[in-house]
Amino acid sequence: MSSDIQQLKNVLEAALLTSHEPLSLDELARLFEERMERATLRMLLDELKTDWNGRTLELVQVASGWRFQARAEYSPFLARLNPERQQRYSRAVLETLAIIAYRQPVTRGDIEEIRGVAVNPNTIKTLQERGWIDVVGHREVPGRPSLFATTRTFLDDLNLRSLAELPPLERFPQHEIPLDL
Amino acid sequence: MSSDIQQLKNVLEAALLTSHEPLSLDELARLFEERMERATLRMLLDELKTDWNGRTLELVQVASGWRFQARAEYSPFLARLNPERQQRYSRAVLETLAIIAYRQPVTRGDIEEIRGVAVNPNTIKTLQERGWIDVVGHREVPGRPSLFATTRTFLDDLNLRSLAELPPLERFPQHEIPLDL
Amino acid sequence: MLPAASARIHGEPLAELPQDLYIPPDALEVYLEAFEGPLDLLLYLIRKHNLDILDIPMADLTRQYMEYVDKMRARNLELASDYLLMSAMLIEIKSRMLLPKPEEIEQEEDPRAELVRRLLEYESMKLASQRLDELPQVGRELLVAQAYYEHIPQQQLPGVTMDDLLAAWQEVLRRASHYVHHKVSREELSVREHMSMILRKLNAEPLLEFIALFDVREGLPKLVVCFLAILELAREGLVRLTQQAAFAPIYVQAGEVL
Repeated sequence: MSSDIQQLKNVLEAALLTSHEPLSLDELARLFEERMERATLRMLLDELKTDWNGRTLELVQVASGWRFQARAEYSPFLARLNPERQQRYSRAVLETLAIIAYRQPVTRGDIEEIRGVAVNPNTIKTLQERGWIDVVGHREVPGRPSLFATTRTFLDDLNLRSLAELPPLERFPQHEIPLDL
Repeated sequence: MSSDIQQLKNVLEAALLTSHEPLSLDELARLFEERMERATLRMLLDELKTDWNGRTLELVQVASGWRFQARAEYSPFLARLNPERQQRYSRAVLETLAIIAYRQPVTRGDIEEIRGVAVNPNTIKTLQERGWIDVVGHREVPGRPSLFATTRTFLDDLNLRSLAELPPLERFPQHEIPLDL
Repeated sequence: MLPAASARIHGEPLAELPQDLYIPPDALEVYLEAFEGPLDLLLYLIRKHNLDILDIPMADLTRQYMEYVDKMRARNLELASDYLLMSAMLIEIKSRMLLPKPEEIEQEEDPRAELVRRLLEYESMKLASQRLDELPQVGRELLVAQAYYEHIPQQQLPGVTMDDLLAAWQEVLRRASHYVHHKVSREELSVREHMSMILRKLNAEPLLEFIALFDVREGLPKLVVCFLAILELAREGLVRLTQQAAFAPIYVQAGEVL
């Protein structure tokens, strides 16, 4: 019996270690021919997570499922492999992303209203191509502008399970900020 | 000292598990700030390989470097995650099958007459290899053409007990209009 | 927060904004690019001069902002219309604050309220964007497992449903107009099925006694169908029925003698 459990965990481990997308419980259930209860899967995943405690990777749960990722302490080493990976987005892209993340669903007009400048179409395109935002509907006003929202991929890529895990909004207390120019 | 070796192996493991492409010795050497002899790396990789003996993945050396890969025994499970897209038969195959099912026993000539086009021998072969049609006799005319009919397997695969359960043609739309409206 | 970026004046890297509003002419364009828009510039001015965002001295702020905008215009820099729009807004707020307030409408909202609201909202989003950027990101700080596995495709044969079959048959009939009148009934399908079955039997045994093709246990409807099948086979020339003499056994034989 216990060897059966080990076998089930091995299959889950093999699948999670070889998948570059997080795997949902439904997807993981598909690995097995026999019917697999979600509760059983969760139990196995918890055990697997414990098995990997203190090792190089950790099993984490993000918005669209479970995945193995390298522990933070290895990031500096792994960063040396692909230095070009360290690209950062421009402020325009980041601010647009923040507005969509915290104020969704929003139209381009909403974003322009908050930022006080016209939104460059490339900014939206960059975020769409990254798979971080998509159109979830249209506001029923003249022109039917698209309503943008963040995607599961956005949460996955930022290691979040839900929007509630986003850093809370803050405001600079008066006079306290040294302007870090 | 031995904990240092463990740390070096951990970095290699983290890099190899998170890389989709095989990593060469030169690439692996880049992970470390200090200079790393190729012989040392090879020794560490050999140890790592041994550490993973009997586990879900194996560390293998391929042409362009080293990579972790799932043991062959897990492939059938992993294949279920990404099933091939369900293929469909071509129109020619479907029509030929329909003609054989509804008009059996028929010769290739009969099928050609009904479809108005020549029957590709591969079409017949596809259906024969699938076990859905077979030759039940020959028409006693010059050339003694084969007479094709559908098989039990065909009925089984379509979950039918007999041909009479095939949709009869009375189910044409014009007959579906309820007259008592 | 300004990107230290590639701002250079006379080849010297530009580390920070000037202490006052004097902007070296060569650097103007760089500064313009450094701000994300008029709100960003206003926030900069407010923070730079330690102004209380909730009690903005409009005269000062407007003056500083206009100086900045004037410098940009003097340099004929392409000035985004957003900056001019903000100028208009600032001047309007300032002038409304200068107007003497009649006692009875003291309840009137502070003309700066809308500006303050927008500044706070923008600032909050600007901060949020920095926090987002600090989160570890997949592909940047976060590396996910993606070991290799050999994908062995499981051969999956195409499936066919009854509807596929019916659709294909209808398509055949639609094209072959001389068959359009032809409808296949369940009974006819049963007959066709029996025709194939009889041919299969004859395949195994070329000569069969007529009565051997009937199984009385199958019931009358089946027997009728079987009989019709034999007649149809004979009509289509697929079997030959023979009888040596009256009342002698009838034999069924594959094919017809031409």
